[in-house]
Amino acid sequence: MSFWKRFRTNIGAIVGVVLLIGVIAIALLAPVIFEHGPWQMVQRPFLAPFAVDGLPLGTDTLGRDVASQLAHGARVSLLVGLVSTLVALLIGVPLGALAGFYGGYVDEGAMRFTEFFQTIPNFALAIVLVAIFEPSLASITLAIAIVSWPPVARLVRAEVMSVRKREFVDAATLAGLSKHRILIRQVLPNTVSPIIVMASLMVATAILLESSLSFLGLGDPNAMSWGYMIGAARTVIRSSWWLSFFPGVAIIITVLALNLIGEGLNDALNPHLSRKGRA
Amino acid sequence: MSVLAIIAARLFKAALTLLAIAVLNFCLLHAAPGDPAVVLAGEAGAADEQMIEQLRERFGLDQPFGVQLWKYVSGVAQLDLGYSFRQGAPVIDLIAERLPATLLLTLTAFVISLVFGIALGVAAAARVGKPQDSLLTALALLFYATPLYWAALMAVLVFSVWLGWLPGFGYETVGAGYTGFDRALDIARHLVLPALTLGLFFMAVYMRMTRASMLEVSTADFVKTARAKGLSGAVIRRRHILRNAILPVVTLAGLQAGQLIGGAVLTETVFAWPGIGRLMFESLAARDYNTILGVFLVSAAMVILFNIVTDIVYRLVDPRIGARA
Amino acid sequence: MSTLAIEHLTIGLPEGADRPFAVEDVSMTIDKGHILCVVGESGSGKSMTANALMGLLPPGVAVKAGRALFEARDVLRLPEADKMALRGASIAMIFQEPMTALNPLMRIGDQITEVFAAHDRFTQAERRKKALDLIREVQLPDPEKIIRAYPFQLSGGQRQRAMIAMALALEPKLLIADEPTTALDVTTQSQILKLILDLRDRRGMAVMFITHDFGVVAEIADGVIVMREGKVVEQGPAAQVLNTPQHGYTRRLLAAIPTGVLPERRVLSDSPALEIKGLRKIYRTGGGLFRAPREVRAVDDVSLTVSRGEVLGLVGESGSGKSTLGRTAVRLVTPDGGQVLVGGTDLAALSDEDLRKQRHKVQMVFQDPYASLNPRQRIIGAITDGPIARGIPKARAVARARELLDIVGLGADAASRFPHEFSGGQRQRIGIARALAMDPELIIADEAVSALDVSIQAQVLDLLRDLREKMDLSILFITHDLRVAAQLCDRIAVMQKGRLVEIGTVHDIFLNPQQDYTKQLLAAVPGADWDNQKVPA
Amino acid sequence: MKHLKATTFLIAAALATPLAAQQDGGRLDIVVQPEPPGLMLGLVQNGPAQLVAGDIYEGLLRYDTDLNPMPGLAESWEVSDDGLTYTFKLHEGVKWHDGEDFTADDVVFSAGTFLPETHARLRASLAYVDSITAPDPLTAVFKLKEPFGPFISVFEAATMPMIPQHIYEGTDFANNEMNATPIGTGPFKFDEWVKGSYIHLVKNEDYYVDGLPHLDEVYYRVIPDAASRAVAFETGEVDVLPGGSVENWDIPRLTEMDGVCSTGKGWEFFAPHAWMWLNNREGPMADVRFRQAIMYAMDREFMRDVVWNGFGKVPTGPVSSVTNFYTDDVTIYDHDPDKARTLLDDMGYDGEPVRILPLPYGETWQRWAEAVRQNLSEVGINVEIDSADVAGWNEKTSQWDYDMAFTYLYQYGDPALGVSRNYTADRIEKGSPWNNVEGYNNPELDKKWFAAATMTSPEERQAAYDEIQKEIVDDVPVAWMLELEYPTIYRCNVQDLVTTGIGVNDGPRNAWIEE
Repeated sequence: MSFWKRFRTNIGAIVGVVLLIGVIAIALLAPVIFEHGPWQMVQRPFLAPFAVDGLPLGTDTLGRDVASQLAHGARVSLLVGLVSTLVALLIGVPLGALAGFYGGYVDEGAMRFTEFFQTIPNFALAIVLVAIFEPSLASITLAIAIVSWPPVARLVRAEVMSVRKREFVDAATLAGLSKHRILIRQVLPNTVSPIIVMASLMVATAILLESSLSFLGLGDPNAMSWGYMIGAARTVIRSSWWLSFFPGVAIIITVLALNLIGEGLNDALNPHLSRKGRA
Repeated sequence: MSVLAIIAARLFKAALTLLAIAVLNFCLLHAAPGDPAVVLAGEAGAADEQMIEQLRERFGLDQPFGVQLWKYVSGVAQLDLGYSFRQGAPVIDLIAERLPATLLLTLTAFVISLVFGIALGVAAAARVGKPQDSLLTALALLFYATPLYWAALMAVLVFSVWLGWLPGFGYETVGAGYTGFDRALDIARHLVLPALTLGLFFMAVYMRMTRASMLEVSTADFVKTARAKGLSGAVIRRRHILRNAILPVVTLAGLQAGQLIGGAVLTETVFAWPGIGRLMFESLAARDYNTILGVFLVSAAMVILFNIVTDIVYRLVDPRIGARA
Repeated sequence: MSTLAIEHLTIGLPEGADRPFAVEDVSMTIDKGHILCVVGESGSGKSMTANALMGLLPPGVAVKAGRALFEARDVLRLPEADKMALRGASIAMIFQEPMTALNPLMRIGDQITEVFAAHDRFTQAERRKKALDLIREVQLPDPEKIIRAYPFQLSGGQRQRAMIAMALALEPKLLIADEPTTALDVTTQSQILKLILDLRDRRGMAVMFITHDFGVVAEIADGVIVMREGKVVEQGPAAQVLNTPQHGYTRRLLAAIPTGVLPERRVLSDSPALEIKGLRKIYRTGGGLFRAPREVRAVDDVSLTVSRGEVLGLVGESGSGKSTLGRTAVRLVTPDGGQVLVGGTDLAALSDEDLRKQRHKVQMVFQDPYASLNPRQRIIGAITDGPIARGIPKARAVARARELLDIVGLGADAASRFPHEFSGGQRQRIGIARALAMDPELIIADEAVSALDVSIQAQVLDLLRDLREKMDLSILFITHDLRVAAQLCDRIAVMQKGRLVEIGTVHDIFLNPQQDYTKQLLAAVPGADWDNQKVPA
Repeated sequence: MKHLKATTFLIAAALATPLAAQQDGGRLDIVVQPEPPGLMLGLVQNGPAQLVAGDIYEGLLRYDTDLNPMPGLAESWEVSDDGLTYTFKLHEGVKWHDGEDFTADDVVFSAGTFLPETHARLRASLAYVDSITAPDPLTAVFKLKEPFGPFISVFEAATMPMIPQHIYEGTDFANNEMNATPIGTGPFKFDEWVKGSYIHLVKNEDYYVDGLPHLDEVYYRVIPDAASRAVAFETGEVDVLPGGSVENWDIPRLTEMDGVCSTGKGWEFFAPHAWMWLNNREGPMADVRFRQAIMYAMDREFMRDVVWNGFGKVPTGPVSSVTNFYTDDVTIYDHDPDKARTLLDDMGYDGEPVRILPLPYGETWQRWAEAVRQNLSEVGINVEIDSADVAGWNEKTSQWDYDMAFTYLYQYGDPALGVSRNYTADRIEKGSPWNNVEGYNNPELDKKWFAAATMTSPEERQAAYDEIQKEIVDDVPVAWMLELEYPTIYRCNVQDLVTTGIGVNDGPRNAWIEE
């Protein structure tokens, strides 16, 4: 279909896809590429990049292989990003859909609830949640999901409201279909494109959030992640810049890739807007 | 409906929201493992049952949960945020002491990000498709993808340590005895790095938004009308496109106030900025419930304030809203 | 001497478009004080031509050949600065959508004086005075108030007048009007047309009037150019083109226009398909803690009956409540009072669950062919959803759907395709098939042909007429266009501001209207005096 | 005859350095981390509070780096031969910061009324006290019920700070408004506390030791981020980094800078001793072979070198090598993974996972836990790192919800004050993270601990503690990790900063800045 055609012509999106595939490949193949695990102390600490053969990115404060940490960190960052986005969608989509579709008190209630969550500074809430549930991949993922669903709910609500006004929904009502069926079969499929676009951007934001939490020492101590690496290395940033530099770059690349893909998807899925965007 | 009436209605709603936040967070925090009495006793260097019991009694932790909740919420309703036993001071005093720093930081970052974001967005949109546009867009994407704390670390490293241009942390030069303008200048110098790092991300957000919005509006019919009138490109951009394009950006900016204040926690930590974000983070580790709750309430109030302000700005810019309401 | 002479204009489309040229080898002249109507259906290139003159072509679209001489200069090849000076001063333009063509955030006065500022004329005080004069000239009420008003405070017609005031500000020699009345109600349209004629007479400017409506052409044109797919198919003086069209396409277009000629009377059955009794619907907007809500009586105590096999036309301008009535009749909107009796059942009184079971009795054909089909659902699904929900076995529903697709002229193989593969007219056929699949007692067609080009419109009307005969359909046909109503309906009901003004047979309404409002409506129909039945088919 | 422990110590401190070289004036910026919860030393005694309030409040005695008592508010003192009567002669002309006189009544109020209510650690020592009296305004007498060997070590400022009776008598101590503006007798007065930023102390012009203090003012700077603290020192914003204010990795870089000095002294009184609580109650840790295996599995030298950048000393047992009555005549646990594996095989360890709870005090401790996990996993022990913030750590350790938990504790110069509390069965009390958290129960050894505390002769005590150490080390109730060494980093022009066993805590008293 023309979706791929449009997506393919977007250089940024292609760059994003290539970068992301690279990151995913590294994440998947980490145990194959690196004989040492991310926690294994293999050499003197604070070795600079390329100082010793086989340690292209040097070693960290305990003499662990930074390259291996980076690769294993990709797994955690991507996993947290994906799962938390999924959970956020699971909260936000139904809530937004119900609010937008049924309107009235349902809408009022759902939107108050959403506003309420948007009023609490989200990062602060995430910190408190993680601290309370104690840092673990599960609690971090959940906390990120809890602070990121409100925009989803708002988006879905707005989309559903606009789709709901379209005449084919009236037609379905006249066909005697039940409200639920109309919402699920007729309305929701038409809100998928913007949700996909938003989801791709949310994965990026979630990766940033996870790294920020880890940086503050609220990461899962048993999971090597990029934020953990930066947090662990920030005290030695003066003497061993590479320890915080490489994970920082890894985050930037991944988040950038996801953003590029998100924009590409946006352009390709909403061609009407994209033409305006480039006009 | 007059602006005043709207503000009154919004404030009423805000009060309800804040009360709800008080209740929810109170429950949340009390679900947390870690007993403030134990922590405080622990910090004393030695603790025994007697001391912990004493502390619990003082904190009111020996009372049933419902009683504690009721006491807290009814206190909040009377603007009493409780007492921080760890800091030995009323929470409202602690926050009042720190709030100006946070307000200064977030407002400056907000203004910087909004002004520069919009300016750059306009500049990029005006040169759409040209190398300058690509450069600005790429920069925005880069800022957008850069972790806030990482940017902060790098900024301190470069501007404070290597170049020595700006102080890398703190709110003002301690004990320098500056007054009046000198003090303001001193604080301003300290403000530069934290406000810039905090603002950078949001600047990128607003820039992208402004650019997209400008391009969207520039295809509107009334822009064609303006061109048909013989207006020059610059006039059309300024008078017609920008004013309309800015509205969604203002809305977004208001909605993101919460994120901005959340981001202040990170910035305040890296830059030793004595604001409420740091107060919260430090209080969390001590399970200083009342202080955390107080910070939550005050920052939520700030978010609401930002929202109301953007709302009013919106009304001022867009004549349709006030009349319709 | 002609004001404007376009010679061999060719405009190229960007790569990947459905054809290489938007406009191909078009030539025309407009004389001072003349109105040239450029007529064509959508995609004919008529707007592109105008945009090229103004230098307002969208990106990627460019003039490939030809020239346009205006005041002895080729306006197509002027430097941008000269074009800018020309725009608004010597050549002015007004657009189709009065709702979006004005900047919503600027006062009307500022938008007018802006023209003077752009061309650096007059002092501030003079500009204001001129603006007031212009507002007066376009017959807007209360100029002092209008000058301070924002666009949203004006009605559609008022906005179009404001647009015209702006266009006239610097006394242009040429006014380009791109479908300026298409979005307006018929009575407003006739006023605006009259205004343009007036201004032309008073100022002696040349007008290039772009339209798709031959009625409008008959009303105002001195000369006519008919375009189709970027090419001129016919041009000449208005009387000549209208009355003795040479080209087949022009003839087809003219023939497709609904006429004031009335169909034969038919004998109607006595048993009602739909009875509406004392129907009421009030919309409340706003309201809150501190103020009372605003009430709009969308449907105000309306009673009417549609007999079995009858087509009842429901005619009114926007805001008359005709669509609300239609939606209330199928109970997409729940009325505040009154009854909707279909086959003896009061739809208005049913519970949600019971209603769902009775839904099939009344079906609807919608206005917007693009919004009325779910873009993510295959055609077969759209048609069979209802019958299957009613309990009809899937196989039977599918077979029936294919049959119906055949009947509406699409062919059974359309079933497995998606909506975007069909044109607007085809989609309306699908919509009709969908309604028929439910075996309804009544079909409500809500502006079902309004969004279609005139030739397509004619085809769909033919289909409906055909089905009415074959299937003995009862139809409530809602439209703003009296001419369309006249073609299909047995009786016509006229609504205004929520009330039923007049109801009667087509012949009664057209030949012997009782109410003033009905008379106004009839008088406002463009080209009412001109009868295309004289045109040889 | 009464044994005179020390008398004419009056000017000893002043004589330690040549008078001519000392210069008055100047300001010192010292990092304090984290921000203390309060400065009323009678109520709050955590490290940061001690650091700052140590300049405001004073005790009767001070202690040198060999833990010998020196004059503080008491200019001389006597201990009776039976070890039951301690008589203190107070300095003349001492005034509280608000101008009131300091008298023996204040001593009676502090040790007899105020501190027993608020100071849990001191309360244990005060249990031995029979009476406190003030025969005259300059004499205070402590009478004990039975001899208590380490009693002479409890008069340090943070252990028994002197509290102004005229302010606190008859009030609710914890909620007294004056807690916010502490009044002491020390060399510096409280001036201002900008929360989250700094605490400002100014010179006490009326200080009772002539010529002291030299400095005009002291700023304690609150900088929450370790990296920023290092930057602050580099850019000259602060002059002193007390031990533990920067991560160990930064120390070599900072000390290599021009004009920067460092010292490991000033921690002798505290002798911070780090270990992992091993929960003796349940799981594999209940088996002594498992606990020994842990000791053999860990390469503690390596951890010291890598995690602590070479600072500190690998301990031999519960008593720090700088604390009194230490011995190294015990079983030494070297890094021996094979031995560890053998022990694990012996006990039939089935791979049951154990959790490590690191101390949430910064990156070093986190890395330490990771290194331990790595070491233990190499001998086949399955380890997961648990995580908790300060509050969570307190909760988990005091509620015994852990398998292995890092901690460190001060020893206060004497095993009876700072060591036995972690090993005797009577100190197994839920709710506190500072007692016998591991649940070690050895009645035989308990008797020996109690006996050693009440002996009066130092030689007898040494013998008793030698025996205790030898026995307990074989039992491995906890895994001793490191005698922490926290170097104090400061600019070399700051003189006489660290002269006592509590280091910077009372350092500004004598410190001066060389132009």
